[in-house]
Amino acid sequence: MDVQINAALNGIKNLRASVSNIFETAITAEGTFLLEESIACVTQNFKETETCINNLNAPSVPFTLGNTSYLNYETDLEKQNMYNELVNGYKWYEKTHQYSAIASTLLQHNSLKRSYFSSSNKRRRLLTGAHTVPPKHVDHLISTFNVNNMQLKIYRPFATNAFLHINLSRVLKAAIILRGLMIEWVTVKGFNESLDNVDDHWSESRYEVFRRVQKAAHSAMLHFYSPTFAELAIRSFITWFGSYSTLFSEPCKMCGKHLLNALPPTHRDVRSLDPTHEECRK
Amino acid sequence: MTSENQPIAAMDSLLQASKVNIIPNQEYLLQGSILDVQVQRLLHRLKGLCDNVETAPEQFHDYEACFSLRNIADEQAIHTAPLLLRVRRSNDPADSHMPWQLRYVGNPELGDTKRPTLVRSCFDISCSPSIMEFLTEMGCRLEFEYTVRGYLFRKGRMKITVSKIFRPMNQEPLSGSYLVELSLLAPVGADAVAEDMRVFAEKLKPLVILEKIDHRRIAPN
Amino acid sequence: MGVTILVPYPLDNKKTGPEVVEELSKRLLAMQATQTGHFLVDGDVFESSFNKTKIHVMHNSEYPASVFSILDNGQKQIPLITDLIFDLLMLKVNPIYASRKQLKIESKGPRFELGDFLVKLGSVTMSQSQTFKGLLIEVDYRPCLIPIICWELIREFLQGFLGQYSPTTIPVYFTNSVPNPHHPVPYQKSNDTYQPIDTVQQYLEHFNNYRKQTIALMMGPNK
Amino acid sequence: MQREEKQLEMFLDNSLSKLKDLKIAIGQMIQKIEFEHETINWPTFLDNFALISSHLAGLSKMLSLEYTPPIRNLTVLPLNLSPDVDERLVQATEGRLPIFAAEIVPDYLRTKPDPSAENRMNLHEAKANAITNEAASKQVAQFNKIVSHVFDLISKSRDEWEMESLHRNVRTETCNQGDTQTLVKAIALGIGLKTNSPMMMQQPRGVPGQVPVQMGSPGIQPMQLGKMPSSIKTNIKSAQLHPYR
Repeated sequence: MDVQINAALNGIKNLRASVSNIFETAITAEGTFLLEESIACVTQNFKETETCINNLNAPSVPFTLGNTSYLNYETDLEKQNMYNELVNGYKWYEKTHQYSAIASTLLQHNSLKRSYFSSSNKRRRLLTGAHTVPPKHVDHLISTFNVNNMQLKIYRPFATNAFLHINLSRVLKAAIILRGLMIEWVTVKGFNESLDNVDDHWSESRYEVFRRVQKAAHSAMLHFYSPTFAELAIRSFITWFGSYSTLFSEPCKMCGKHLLNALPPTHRDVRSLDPTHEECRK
Repeated sequence: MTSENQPIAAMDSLLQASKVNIIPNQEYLLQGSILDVQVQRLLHRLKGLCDNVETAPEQFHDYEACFSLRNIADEQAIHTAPLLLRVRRSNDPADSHMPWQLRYVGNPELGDTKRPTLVRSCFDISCSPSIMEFLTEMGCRLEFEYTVRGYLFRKGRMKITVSKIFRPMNQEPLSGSYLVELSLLAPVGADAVAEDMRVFAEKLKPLVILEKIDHRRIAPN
Repeated sequence: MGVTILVPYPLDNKKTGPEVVEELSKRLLAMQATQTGHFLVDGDVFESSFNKTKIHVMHNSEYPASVFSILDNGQKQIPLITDLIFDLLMLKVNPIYASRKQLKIESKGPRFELGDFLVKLGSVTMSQSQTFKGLLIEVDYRPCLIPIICWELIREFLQGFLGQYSPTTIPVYFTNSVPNPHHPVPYQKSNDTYQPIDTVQQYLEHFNNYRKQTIALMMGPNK
Repeated sequence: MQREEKQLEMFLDNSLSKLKDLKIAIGQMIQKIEFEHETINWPTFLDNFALISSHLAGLSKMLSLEYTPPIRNLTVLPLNLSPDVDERLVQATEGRLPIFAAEIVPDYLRTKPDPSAENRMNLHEAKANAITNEAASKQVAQFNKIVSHVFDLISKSRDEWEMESLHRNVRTETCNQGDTQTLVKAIALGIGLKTNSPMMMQQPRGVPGQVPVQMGSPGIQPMQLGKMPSSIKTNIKSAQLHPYR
C-alpha cells in the first residue's frame, strides 16, 4: 500500500518536472524538435502516473486517527496547533525507533561490548556484572590500592557510583568515574586545573600533554577491561596509571629523548610500563 | 614581525584609567552606632531593606591592624600627619584562602558641607599574607589593632556593616554598642550615590542615626 | 602557569639585539610555533629616603591584574602580590619611597606558543632612554608545576632551539636554599610548587645584574 | 362622601411624594454599592441607611395617623392583563415593568405576605408566646451577661493597646552618641585600643595617630603590643620621643 502511494507520488513529481520542462524549452524556443521530444516525455509520464493511480485502491476502512480525531472538535485557536506538534512528535518517535533498531543490530556485532547485554537470555541476568557491585565493596577494594606517589579519594556526587580522584605526585590529577567496579570514564587534568566541579569531569584539559594522556588512559581502560575479573582490571589499570608519575622526568625508551613534537612521552606500555612517545612505539 | 597589540606598561594603563575616572577610589561614608540590646531590631530591619535576602545577615570576623608610615628623614615631616595603612584579614579559618586586604584611606575632602556623606579617597587592595612583614620592613609602625565581628549587608552598591569592635589582647568589647557603617566605593565624580545613601540612612532612623563624622574633629582634646 | 626558566642570551658583537630576536623567531616559527602577541615585564625601583631598603615593583603582562612587589632590605627579600591599584599607593608614599626612574627596566618582545610550551623573546631596555641591555629568553612549560621534575625536559627544549647557548644546569635561583618558615630544614625552590612570583623573582635577579653592570660602567671612568 | 374622597386624594399625594423620596434614597444607596463598593466606608454607608430608615419611619407614621383614611378598606383590581408590552406602563414604572401579565400580578398587588413567609412568622410568634415571662427575663439576663463579658474583654484589650502605644511613644534609647564617638575614634585613630590607661585620654591635642610609642624597632611584631603592660609603655613614651631620632 505504502509502496503504491509512493510510486504514484513519484509519478506525479516526474510529470510536473516534465511539464515545466516543456515551458522552459518553449521560452528558449530552440526549434520544434526539442519541444516534440518534451511533449512525448510528458505523455509517457502521464501514462505512467495513470497506471500508478489505477493500481491504487481506495482504502476500505477510513483511517482511524485514534484520540487525535478529537482534536477536530477543538475550538481554541491556540490548541489547534497541537495537531502539527503531534505529527512532529510522532515522526520523531518513529525515527528514534528506527535508529535504535539499527543501533541495536550494530551493538550485537560489536566485540568491544563491555557489559552483558542480552534481551533474550533471562538466565544471564542473574550473573552479577562488574557494574553492580555494592558501594561498600568498592570502597574496600580501593582502600587496598597502594601505589607510590598516588593519593586516592572517593566521592559520590551521584548516589552510588563512585568518582575516584587521583593525585599523582604533583604531576597530574585524574578522575576515574566508576560504575560499580567498571571504569566508565577517565579524565586527566593538570595539577593546577580544577576538578572540584562535576562539570570539570567532562571538559578536556587545557594542556595538550594531558589530553594525550587521557586518550592513552581510555585505550588502556578498554585494554584492561575484563567482564569476569573486574577487580583485577581496575587494579592493573591503577598500577599502569601510576607509571605516569614520571611523565615529565623520564625520557622515551625508544628514542631516548624527552621531547617529540614538544610533547613528553605520553604513552606507557601496558605490560612493561615503559614510557614512549606515541609516534615511537611502532 | 607584527607590532600590533603591543602590551602597554601596567602603570601607563592604570594612570589612563584613573584619568578617565573609572577606578573606584572614593569612599562615601556614614557612621553611627546602636546599643547591643537593640541590635536585633536593626538587623531585622536591614534584612528587610537589603538585597542579599537569602544569605543575610552575612557574618564576618576580621582582624585589622593599622600601620603608620612617617617620613623620618625630613625633620619638617615629623609634624605632619603620617600615612595610615590598614591591613585586614578574616579570622575565620574557612576564609584562609582569601586574600588579605590592604587599605589606604585619605583625609575627608574639605568643603563638603553640602554633601550628605563624608567623602574621602580610598584604595582597597587585595594582597598576599606577606603584607604584614612587608609593611614592617618598609618602616611602617603598628599603631593599633583590633578585631571586629559583625554582620554585612548589601544594598545595590552600598555596603552596610553592623559590627562590634574588640580589643585584641583580651577580646573585650570596646563599648556597649555596635558600630554601624554605611559605605560605598565609587570613582571620582559619582556624587549622585551620596544622595542614595542619605535616603537609605533616613530609613534607619530613629533606630540608628547615621552621620558624617570628620575624624579630625573628634581627635582627643 | 607552569615552570618558567629564564635564560639570558649572550650577544656577541656580530649581531644586534633585533637581529637575534628575528633569527630566533624564525627558528621558532620553523618549529611550528605560533606567535600569540607580545609580552612585557617591567620593574620599577623605589628607594627609601632613610635607609637602604628598596622596593621593586614589577608587572608581568601574563598576569595583567597583579602587581608583584619585592622588598629588599639587604638581608632578605619579601615578596608581595597585590591588585593593580597598589601602583597608585606607591605614588602616595612618594616622598618616603622615591621612584628611581633611571633604574626602570623592561623586557618586551614577541610571545610564542608551541604545544604546551610558551616562549618569550624579551629585549631588555633600561630607563627612559630605552637603552638596549640584552636578551632574556623565557620558556614556560605550562603543564608542570615542580621545577625539578621537568628541568631535563625544559633543558632539552632549550637545547633544541638555542643550541650552544642553552644552559646545562638549572638556574641558581632554584638551587639556592631558602629558609623554611614551617620547618627547620631549608628547602630548595626546585622542589617546591612553582608560583607566578618565582617568574618575577627570576626577572628581578637578571634586571639587578643589568643595573649593576650599568652602574659599574658609569662609575668605571670616574675611577 | 366628597370630603372623604378629597382626604384620600390628599393622602395619596402625600404618600406618593414620600415614596418617591424613599425610592430616590434607595436608588442612591444602590448606586453607592454598585460604583463605590471599593472605596465606601462604614460611616457614609450607615448615613445612607439611616436616610432610608427615616423615610420608612415617616411613611409608617403617616399611615398610623388617625385621620388617615382607612386604605385597608379599599381594593385594587387588575382590570386589564395582557402579555404584550404596555408602553404606558413602561413609562409609569420608569422601565421596570414592561408587561402587566398574569404571572406577575400576584407579586405586585399582594397586600399580605407570601403564605410560606406568613407561616414561618406565625411559627415564630407562637414560639415567642410559648415561653413564660420568667424564662424570657432569664434569657435576657443571660444574654446581657454574655454581652457585658465580651464588652469587658474588648475594652480590656483596647486599654492594653493604648498603654502599649503610649509606651511606644516614649522612645526607648536605641543609640548612644557617646558610643558612636568612641567607636569611630577607635577605628579611625586607635583611641582606646592602644591602652586601657586613662592617661592616654589626657594627651595634649596633637597629630592624630602619633600618640603611643612602642619600644624597639619599627619591625615589632603585632602580637607583642598586646602583651605589653600599659604602664611600661607610657613610661617609655616619656623617656624616648621617637625610635628614629
